[in-house]
Amino acid sequence: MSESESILRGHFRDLPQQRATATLGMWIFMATEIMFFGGLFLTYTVNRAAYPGIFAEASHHLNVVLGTVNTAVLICSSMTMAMAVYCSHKGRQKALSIYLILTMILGLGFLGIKAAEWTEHFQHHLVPGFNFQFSPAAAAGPAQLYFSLYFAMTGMHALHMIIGLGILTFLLIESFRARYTPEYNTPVELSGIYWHFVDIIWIYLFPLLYLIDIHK
Amino acid sequence: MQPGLQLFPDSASTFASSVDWLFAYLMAVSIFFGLLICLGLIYIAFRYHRRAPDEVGADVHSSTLLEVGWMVVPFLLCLVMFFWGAEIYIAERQPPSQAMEVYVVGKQWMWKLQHTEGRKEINELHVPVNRPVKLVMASEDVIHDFYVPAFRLKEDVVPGRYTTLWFQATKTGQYHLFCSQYCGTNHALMGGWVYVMEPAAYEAWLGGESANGPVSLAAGGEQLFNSLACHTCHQPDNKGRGPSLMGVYGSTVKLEGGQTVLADNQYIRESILQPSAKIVEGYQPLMPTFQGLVTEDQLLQLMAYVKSLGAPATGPSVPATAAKAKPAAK
Amino acid sequence: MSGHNERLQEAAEKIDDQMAIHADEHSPSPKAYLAVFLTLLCLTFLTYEVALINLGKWNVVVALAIAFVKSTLVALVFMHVYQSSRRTKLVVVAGLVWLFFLIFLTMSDYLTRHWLY
Amino acid sequence: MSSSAQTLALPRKNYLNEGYGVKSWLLTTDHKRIALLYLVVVTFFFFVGGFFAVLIRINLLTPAGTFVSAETYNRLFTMHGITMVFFFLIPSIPAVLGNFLIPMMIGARDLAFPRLNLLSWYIYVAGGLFTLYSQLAGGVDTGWTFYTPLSSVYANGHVVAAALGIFITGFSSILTGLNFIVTIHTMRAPGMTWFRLPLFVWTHYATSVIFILGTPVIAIAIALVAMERIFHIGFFNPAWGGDPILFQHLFWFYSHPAVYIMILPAMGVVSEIVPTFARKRLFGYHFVAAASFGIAVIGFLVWGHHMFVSSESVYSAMSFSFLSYLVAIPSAVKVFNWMATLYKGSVSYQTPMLYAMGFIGLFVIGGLTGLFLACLGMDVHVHDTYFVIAHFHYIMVGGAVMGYMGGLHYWWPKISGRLYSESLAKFAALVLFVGFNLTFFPQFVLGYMGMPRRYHSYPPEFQVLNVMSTAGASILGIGYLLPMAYFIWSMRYGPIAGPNPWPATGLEWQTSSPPPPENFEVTPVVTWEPYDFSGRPDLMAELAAQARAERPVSEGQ
Repeated sequence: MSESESILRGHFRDLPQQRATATLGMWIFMATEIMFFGGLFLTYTVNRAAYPGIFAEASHHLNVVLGTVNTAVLICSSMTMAMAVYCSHKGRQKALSIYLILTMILGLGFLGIKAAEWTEHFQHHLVPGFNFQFSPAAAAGPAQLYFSLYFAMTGMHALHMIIGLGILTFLLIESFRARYTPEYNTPVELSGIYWHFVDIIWIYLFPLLYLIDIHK
Repeated sequence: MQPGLQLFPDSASTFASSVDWLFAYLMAVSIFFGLLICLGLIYIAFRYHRRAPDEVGADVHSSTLLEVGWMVVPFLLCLVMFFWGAEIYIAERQPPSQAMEVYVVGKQWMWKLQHTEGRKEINELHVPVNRPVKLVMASEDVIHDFYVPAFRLKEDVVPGRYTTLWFQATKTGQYHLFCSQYCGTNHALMGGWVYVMEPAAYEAWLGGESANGPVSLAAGGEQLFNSLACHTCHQPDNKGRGPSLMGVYGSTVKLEGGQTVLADNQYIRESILQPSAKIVEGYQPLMPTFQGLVTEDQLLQLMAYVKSLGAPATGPSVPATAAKAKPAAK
Repeated sequence: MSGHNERLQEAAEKIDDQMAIHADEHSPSPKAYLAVFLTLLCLTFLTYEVALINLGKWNVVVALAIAFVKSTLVALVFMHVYQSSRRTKLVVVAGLVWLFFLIFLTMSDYLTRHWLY
Repeated sequence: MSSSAQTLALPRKNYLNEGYGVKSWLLTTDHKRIALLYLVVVTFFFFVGGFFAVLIRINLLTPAGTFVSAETYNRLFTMHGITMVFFFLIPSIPAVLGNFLIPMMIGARDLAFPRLNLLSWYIYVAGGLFTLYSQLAGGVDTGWTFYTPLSSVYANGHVVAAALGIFITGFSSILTGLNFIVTIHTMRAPGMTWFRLPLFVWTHYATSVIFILGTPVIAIAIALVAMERIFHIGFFNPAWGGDPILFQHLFWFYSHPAVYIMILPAMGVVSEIVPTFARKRLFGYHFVAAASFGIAVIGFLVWGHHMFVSSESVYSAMSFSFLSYLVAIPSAVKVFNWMATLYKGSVSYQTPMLYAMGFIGLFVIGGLTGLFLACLGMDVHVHDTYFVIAHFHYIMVGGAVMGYMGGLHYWWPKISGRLYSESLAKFAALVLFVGFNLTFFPQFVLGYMGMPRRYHSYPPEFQVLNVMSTAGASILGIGYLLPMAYFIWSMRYGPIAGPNPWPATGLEWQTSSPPPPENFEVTPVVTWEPYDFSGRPDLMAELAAQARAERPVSEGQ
């Protein structure tokens, strides 16, 4: 039972099989994640169709500039993550560590900006369940619904970011130990898939929550 | 109800017999295939029982023709079920325009019913025989379901919207009324009886217990309209801060932003509870919400009143339902 | 009949046995990453600018179309889907198709409530 | 029957005697041991759920329903539903039999992710503990369907704890499904091509698709209910702006396919048992395999038939009704192919075969009554009545549980290395079959009469049928206790089974019983078609040997 010692786990024939297995597992998990967020997107769609006017009104309370900046930050982090994966394939240990650190900084930056936005909503009494206030008062119900969905979706996304940062920390420690080589870099590759997936979710959250009604 | 073992429910509406015929068809198909398979299994059990310990089966293991056959034949039989069932379902969703309306409110754990003439009842519904009746139903709390087995009809009563159910009773008598959507502790007690009466008896019943007769629903709504001060803004001559409600019911309303909406029950309801959701063109979103300030009963009264403004000459229900049959702006 | 089976088998094997993925050998170059990265940034700016213009109901469509392009780029290049086996592509497509089932069939209820009363 | 001379002792090295301590079980990554861990917990929940069912049936003996209060009754049927659906039926066949058999059937040493497999058991147990807590703390009275706004606003019970339990258990299902799909793709032995896979593997693949694509949706729906309940934000409560029907869409998007999670693996079991006991290749192998996928995919497109009377649009109801009828096609394909497999077979009626035949008969009744419920005009009458209860018990108990029992009897010699008492097992199968039909057939009649489901008390004219149902349930209860007893007995005292007692063709029978920790001494190479007896000289020789051994004694069956 010395599984953790060698790269090849006992129940696999060879490394390509092990690699293909891990990759397929990750992608199937991504399909699960699509459906997980899909439920939220559906809830959003149905309610927006029910209250288009109030949802537009409520979305005006978001800070579009911060949202746009955050989108750019996340795209940058995807770029650095992609480079980290590239460096792990090429066996560039030091560059790998640097790109991982950059990705983490950008990820933290995203969360920081997000936290600032949330704080602002809190000060403006826009957090459902915590003394929610909205004018016109007649629209408070659906507006609260909009913000519930906003917090549920961005919160779920942020949770994924935090998990991603945990994974990146693990990768960083392992990369300091020079564990990743051109022969064995599946963990980096798979973490990259996860990180990019979180990016993709935001690519949809950003227009849906911030943008589509700002012209109104 | 007859004592002892009853195995088939009463049939007391126009739908009951059509549903029973459909049931007969479904039973025929089911019994045929059920017997085919069970008798087939029994036949095989005797015919192909293993006779020697080293015996193996014959090497027959595929036939595309057979496969296609037993895909196509059941499917065709199913298509008949689909169209037949859909035909009945669509008929059940299309109340005739001359149907008399009864307003139903479900709440944990009772049914409150109001007739347009004003008579109210609880857990009981009196209707005349051989006359189409349309129920407009709302819930004050959770989802309920208005179910009359003898009519073969049910429909959920969903909070936040109106659902409808219509029937034409064919036999006088007393029939079970159940709540068939689980609604909490006393779900099983939320039921009563539907009394199907001769028209004359029904008219007499409508006159009610009080000597001068009950106040009609629309009149009750008008009182409410004034006491809630709706009339200060919604003036009949369009000079108030809100749009006039004359002739609104059943019409197509233009909204801010260019969209239109059909002024049906659901729209009236939303305009009272979520006034800022849809703003009529040319008006400001000034109206406060009445969410929590009016009960479902009162909402139905207000609706009856608005409806009565729709076509004062011909009586409440006719033009409204006619307009509703048309598809709304999507 | 046996020929038919063999063909079926072959087709199934094809889907499966392209499993020897050597993503490392064909993974995109930093240049490709940079190009995609810059495109993504431009699209982000574009979607913001377009949102300021009133296009009526088309605002949603344009915003989602841009988001779709962006996410496709991320998936194909950053996530290496473009170089991946057909099996991986199948998984991605399955996820999207099921998302479509969920949203399409649910909305087909909401959007047709007034078709027949 | 075939403890034939050569193997009278259990193999010296097997997965059961690999280690004895608690740690060797709780920290194992061996799929076979994890399967047994599941077996223990699943059985526990089965009897918990069964206990609730007994109380429900006792209460319904009299129209007034005075055995328990209305409040208690509602909690009983809710917890019966939650326990049986989420903690017994969904994990039963996949997590116990699937876990044990899939690697062996495809010639692998283990599942692709053994540690993930163990983790999913722990997640399952953690979810179960939350639900048990909610039950011990007083229960939930929302119905297992958690319809809003009843569950999110009005109900009194421990909704959040129960919801959390289901949410957590969902991840266990997802990980199991993920593990199965990856294993089937990448871990197959040389020569084990797609169309040589046993159908048990095909059906588990299809089931896993539902696990990974459906479960996340109910997880999010249940999480939203919990949030609505805790923070009073209106996703689903119309008084707060939400939409109660949306919850039903999200819930049934998973919970309808979940029915296929239960029935598909059972179909897989039957597809194994039938060829083995008919000694004949499965008829229409490709069609049966494709039908599994057909059911899994179409199963995702039909959820709206649970909402025909919940103010769904007419157009939507019609499309869901039509799509529901499409499920009839792959179901018919399965049933007719099993029949065709038995035709001209050499059929022997040992216990697993009895269960398989019971499955076919009961599934046919369940499936045919499903046609009534997919039919719009008909469903309006029987929706939410005992007709529905009877229908889904025919599918879930008559189908899924019969399949599970059949599978346990079929693979018990492989799992334990020992045989159970055949006559006792046949008797138990008969008791179950009779008890089941007596319990649930009257409920079809009750349903058409109009008795709504979830009723604590009912009009007196329904009493006779309800008493019949309760009588049947008491027989059914005994029927379930019997196998429990003789399985435990056989673990110690049962005759040694040998590697391939029936005999059967699958790879899992090519290794010793119980199997060694690594499943196979040498990685097998597959050169034969599935379920083929006549093309297998080794099996034919075994049959001949058995025949020689038995002929002089002439043992009657």
